[in-house]
Amino acid sequence: MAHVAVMEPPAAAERGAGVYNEKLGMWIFLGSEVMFFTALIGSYIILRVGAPGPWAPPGVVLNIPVTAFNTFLLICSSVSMVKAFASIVDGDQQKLKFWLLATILCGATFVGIQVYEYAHLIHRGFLPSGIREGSELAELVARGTLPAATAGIYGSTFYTMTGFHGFHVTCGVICMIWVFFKALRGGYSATDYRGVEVIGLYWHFVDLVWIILFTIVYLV
Amino acid sequence: MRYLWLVPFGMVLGVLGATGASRQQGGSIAGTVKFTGAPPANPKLDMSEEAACKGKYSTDPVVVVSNGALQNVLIYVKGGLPAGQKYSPPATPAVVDQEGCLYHPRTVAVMVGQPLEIRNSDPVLHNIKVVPKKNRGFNISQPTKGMKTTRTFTVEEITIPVQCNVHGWMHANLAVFAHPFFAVSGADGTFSIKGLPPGKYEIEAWHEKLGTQTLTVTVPAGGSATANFTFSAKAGG
Amino acid sequence: MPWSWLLPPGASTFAGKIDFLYYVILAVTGIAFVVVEAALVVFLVKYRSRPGRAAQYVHGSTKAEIVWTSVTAVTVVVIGLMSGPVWNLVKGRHSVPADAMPLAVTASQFEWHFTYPGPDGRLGTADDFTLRNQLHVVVNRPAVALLRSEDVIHSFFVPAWRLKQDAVPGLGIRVWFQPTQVGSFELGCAELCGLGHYRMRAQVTVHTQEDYDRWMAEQQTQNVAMR
Amino acid sequence: MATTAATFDQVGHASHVDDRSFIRKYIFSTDHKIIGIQFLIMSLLFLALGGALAMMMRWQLGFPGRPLPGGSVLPETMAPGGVLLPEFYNSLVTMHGTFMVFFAIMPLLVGVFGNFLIPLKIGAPDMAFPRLNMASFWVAVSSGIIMLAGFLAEGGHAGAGWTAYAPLSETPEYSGVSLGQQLWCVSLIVLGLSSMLGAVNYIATVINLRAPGMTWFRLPLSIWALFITAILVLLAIPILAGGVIMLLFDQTIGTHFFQPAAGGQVLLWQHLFWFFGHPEVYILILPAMGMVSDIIANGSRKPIFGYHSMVFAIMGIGFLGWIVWGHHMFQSGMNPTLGQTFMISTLLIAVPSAIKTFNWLGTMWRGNLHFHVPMMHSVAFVAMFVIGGLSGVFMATTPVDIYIHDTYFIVAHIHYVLFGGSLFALFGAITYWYPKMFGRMMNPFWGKVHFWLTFVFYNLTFFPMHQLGLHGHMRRLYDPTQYEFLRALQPINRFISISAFLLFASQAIFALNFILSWFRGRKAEANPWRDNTLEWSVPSPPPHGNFAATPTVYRGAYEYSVPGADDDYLPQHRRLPTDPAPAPQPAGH
Repeated sequence: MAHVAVMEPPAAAERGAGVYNEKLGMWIFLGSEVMFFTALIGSYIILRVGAPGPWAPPGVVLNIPVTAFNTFLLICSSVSMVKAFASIVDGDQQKLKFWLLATILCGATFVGIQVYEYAHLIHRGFLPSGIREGSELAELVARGTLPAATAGIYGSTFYTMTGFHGFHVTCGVICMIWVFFKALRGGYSATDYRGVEVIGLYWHFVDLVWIILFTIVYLV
Repeated sequence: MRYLWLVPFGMVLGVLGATGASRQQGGSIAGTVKFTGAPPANPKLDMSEEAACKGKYSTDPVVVVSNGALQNVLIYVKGGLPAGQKYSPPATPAVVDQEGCLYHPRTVAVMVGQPLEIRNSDPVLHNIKVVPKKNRGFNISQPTKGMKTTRTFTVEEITIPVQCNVHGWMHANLAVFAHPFFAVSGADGTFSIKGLPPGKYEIEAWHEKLGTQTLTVTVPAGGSATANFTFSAKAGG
Repeated sequence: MPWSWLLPPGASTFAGKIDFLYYVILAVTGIAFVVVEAALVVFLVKYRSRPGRAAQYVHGSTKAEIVWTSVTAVTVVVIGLMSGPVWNLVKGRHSVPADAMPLAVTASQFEWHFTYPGPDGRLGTADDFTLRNQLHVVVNRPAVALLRSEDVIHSFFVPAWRLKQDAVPGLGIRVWFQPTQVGSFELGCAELCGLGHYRMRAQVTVHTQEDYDRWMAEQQTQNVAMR
Repeated sequence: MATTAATFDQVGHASHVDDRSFIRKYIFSTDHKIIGIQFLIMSLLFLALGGALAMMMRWQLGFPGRPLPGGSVLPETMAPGGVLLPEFYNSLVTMHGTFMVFFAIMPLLVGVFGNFLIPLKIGAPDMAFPRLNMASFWVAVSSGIIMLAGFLAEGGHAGAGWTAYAPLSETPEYSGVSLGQQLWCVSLIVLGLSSMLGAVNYIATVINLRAPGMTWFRLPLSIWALFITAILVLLAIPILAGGVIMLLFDQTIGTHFFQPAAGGQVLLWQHLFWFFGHPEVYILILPAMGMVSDIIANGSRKPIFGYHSMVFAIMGIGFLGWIVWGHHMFQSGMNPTLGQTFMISTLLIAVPSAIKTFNWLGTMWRGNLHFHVPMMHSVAFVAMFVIGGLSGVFMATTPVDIYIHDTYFIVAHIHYVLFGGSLFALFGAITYWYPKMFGRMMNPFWGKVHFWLTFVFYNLTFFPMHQLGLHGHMRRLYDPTQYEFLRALQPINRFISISAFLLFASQAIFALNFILSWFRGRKAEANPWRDNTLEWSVPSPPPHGNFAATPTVYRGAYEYSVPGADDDYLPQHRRLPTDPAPAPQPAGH
């Protein structure tokens, strides 16, 4: 009977959150994460509102279609994560493995595309410090398509926010691979699927952050 | 046997001679830096709020001309030295003194690895801010009189501004060379660069305000060459 | 004198108002301090453990909680309401008198540079001149300084005027004052700005109008000589 | 076996044999008690180091320009010939603040007592996540090592103050410091990770692992305070991490967050720092308040006065902490209208603070006061916190703050809260829970000697700082005698310095008492202070797993001097005939 109890709140306790420890811990941890991204996004908003000139128009530096596809990938990975969770709740080991693998692949592809995006942007002259002199983008600045006064903080905020998001996705993928290997060994069941549920919570949070970032960094 | 005590000196000399052989036997370049026309007026200094230095100097000695001779010009071999040749730095430090809230000398040059000694002769805080592009910079303080700080540099760099932030007018020029063939013109405008192997050299004269001039000279084996420079108010800027 | 709770003499129009507020708070907090600490000491002596003594079994008193909560709340709100107008007078964006003499103050490591408008009384004209670490102003005449910094954050602090304002790189902050006493005062940097922070000091000289005019004329002749 | 176990005083000894290896038991232990003790040792070392740095500062301030005795051992980049350099003085200022805030007081309160007390007081066998707890400690240690390494960095350690105001902090050209400041940033990011792991653990533990009957309003106030503190840590630390990451990126990868020339904003750093920083201030005082409440109720042999208002005051302080950060920036050039708003919210903090103070007085009122050493420290805490709280009203008031901002008045205020407040509470708490940690009592005689010396020299050190501030003495001055108006104050500076040396020297008594009692102290019984809470129901020190069987709780933590009871205390787990029978627990536990 003990294996049932792990998915319940610790039984000896006074009435608490009504959930088991790991899930509660993840919720609390996500509270901390919300504040971390609040700091980054809040700084971005403050810098952008108080910027010494117009911001770069969307789509000039950043490639919106590619990132839109990337966003789509991440949303898909959230769907597959839900499917993985639903599978193990039903006790379906095969489907769990399949959907976990799908989520991992989507997440890894997302990171891969982001790395490619970074390399491409740096090649075109978009750096955390602004626009590199003599680069392709520097010509746009010279032509006036790209405002020079805000290029520095544009690069700073872009790389910091998307970089830390990418870091979170990477951590998520690594944890998910760990969960996947545990799933291969049959570590989860309809009565104990804590790892799947907890990583799922994290994954949905990271996905949500990306939708906000995509909107305010790429589209606006 | 009376002169036996000379032996160790002789040995030292021998060693020095061996290591510095090429320099000792080499030729030299000497010359004078002149200034024609009316020298530009130097900026006035307002030291009235600095009790320790008040009244010692009234102008900032940017362009120092006496009897037509220009002081504080950095002269160095710019081109023509054998490639890949390594020179060992002298152990004696180059000295910059802070006195009367000015740097003495205003232009100083060291070799890579040669110590630069910075002294404070004022009973007042100076900070020494050195912001090079290639070397490692520093920003240190000397709060009391008599303090000394020694620093060395790793890469050739011409020139590096030296600055005191407590006294915003205090500026000096520092140059770091990979070779020992450089000099700074004295009060009489003269300079000399010794120990050069024979050959054809490009010589540059640098002044912080008046700009640079270049000459080509040929140094004969064991002999000397002359390189005279003349700056005027219009040159450089 | 240095050990006292009295403030040193003030020398600007703000000083009286700020000092008054200070003394009000000193009185209020002083009373609170004496009451609380005296009660504490009395309790410590009176209720110390002795043979046969037993503590009273009480869990609190709603009435007492309401009393000390509301008394404290009312007191601090009153202090806040008293402070608002004074704060506005000193730092409010619209409180600078229209006839204030303009000055430009630029802070840099570790010097103050004061730019004066010259005889025409306006900044940005040819007769402006700049002095290092010397602030000259006229008694009983408002002056407004545009405070800038070239490198790091500094803070413009004249204790006798009860005036302090940070100079922030990237911002131009207007700060005004009206000295009420002729004489010599010290201006210091109040925000850690690097290794020379402790020496970032300037001399403030408050002149009478005649004195100031004479000084201004002197500066003009010197300036002309410089050019 | 669990259902019947909790009705006797001494819940039995651990039934299983503890066969963990030395390393699993004492080094990489997952036992919350060992981790608490590890944090205790680490933070006491940092406390001593922070104090030593302060002594060097006080030497320079009392005797400007004279060689520090023994200072010639310092390298030439710090103190040539023993005379401290201004840049080294700035590093001392910075590192004294950094060590004391992040590596001494915060881990002492949160790391030590959060770890040690929470499971014991709520009746849990350990934390919700013991392995995360272990990670939290070792991450904190590595953070401390990184911070210490900064002293060896070329250009010296960080020197822009513990607040690291940009752009001084991030521009080597202005400060002369480069690697030191970067290590400072990395260390704080790492420490943030440690604090966050700890906070997740504390919150989850308090929510989910309370013993049956331990309802929210039966929790001891120390647990309430630690719980609210953990929430503040959880939400504030990531803000600091975000800001410090930007500061680090500005220095290393060329971003421009705080560089106005490239579109950055200098005040953004201050907003980020203080949005974290003010909750941080309450992180540094709330647990102290909680533990003092426990000790005062015990020393007074009386229920805590106004338990519910105390809880709501803790919550109120925790909440107000988020909306007052602007009061650190009144003179920063922030919009003056915002200043008005922040003034009102700041002044309102006086309300929960007053509630707490009056309730402590109320607890002592008509009590039966036992002056054991922890009680003496706790009473001193109340007396000193009153001074620190009242002096806060001066700078909360914007016009008065114009004058006293960035002066020694602020230095006096912060030390009355952090030393007079937190540190006195900590001395009390360490003495109080020492028997539970080590199984031995600290020597009460030397405890009292230490208390009185500390109390006297502490006041002689910090009280005159108010006067310095009122005469306009700026903070962080390397040599105040450069100013004419400060030269007259030099005798006070010298007086403060001498008092500070004596204060520092007095701490040797505590250190010796702490170390010697570990080996030679009188063996402690399970409940030496005759306290009510659950940790006193188990042996000193408690076995691995704490409780042989999960205890059941029947009442609040402060039932002292209950009329009709046979003793003047009534433990939380003792079942009286009138108490309801414990609820049956599910099988399998």
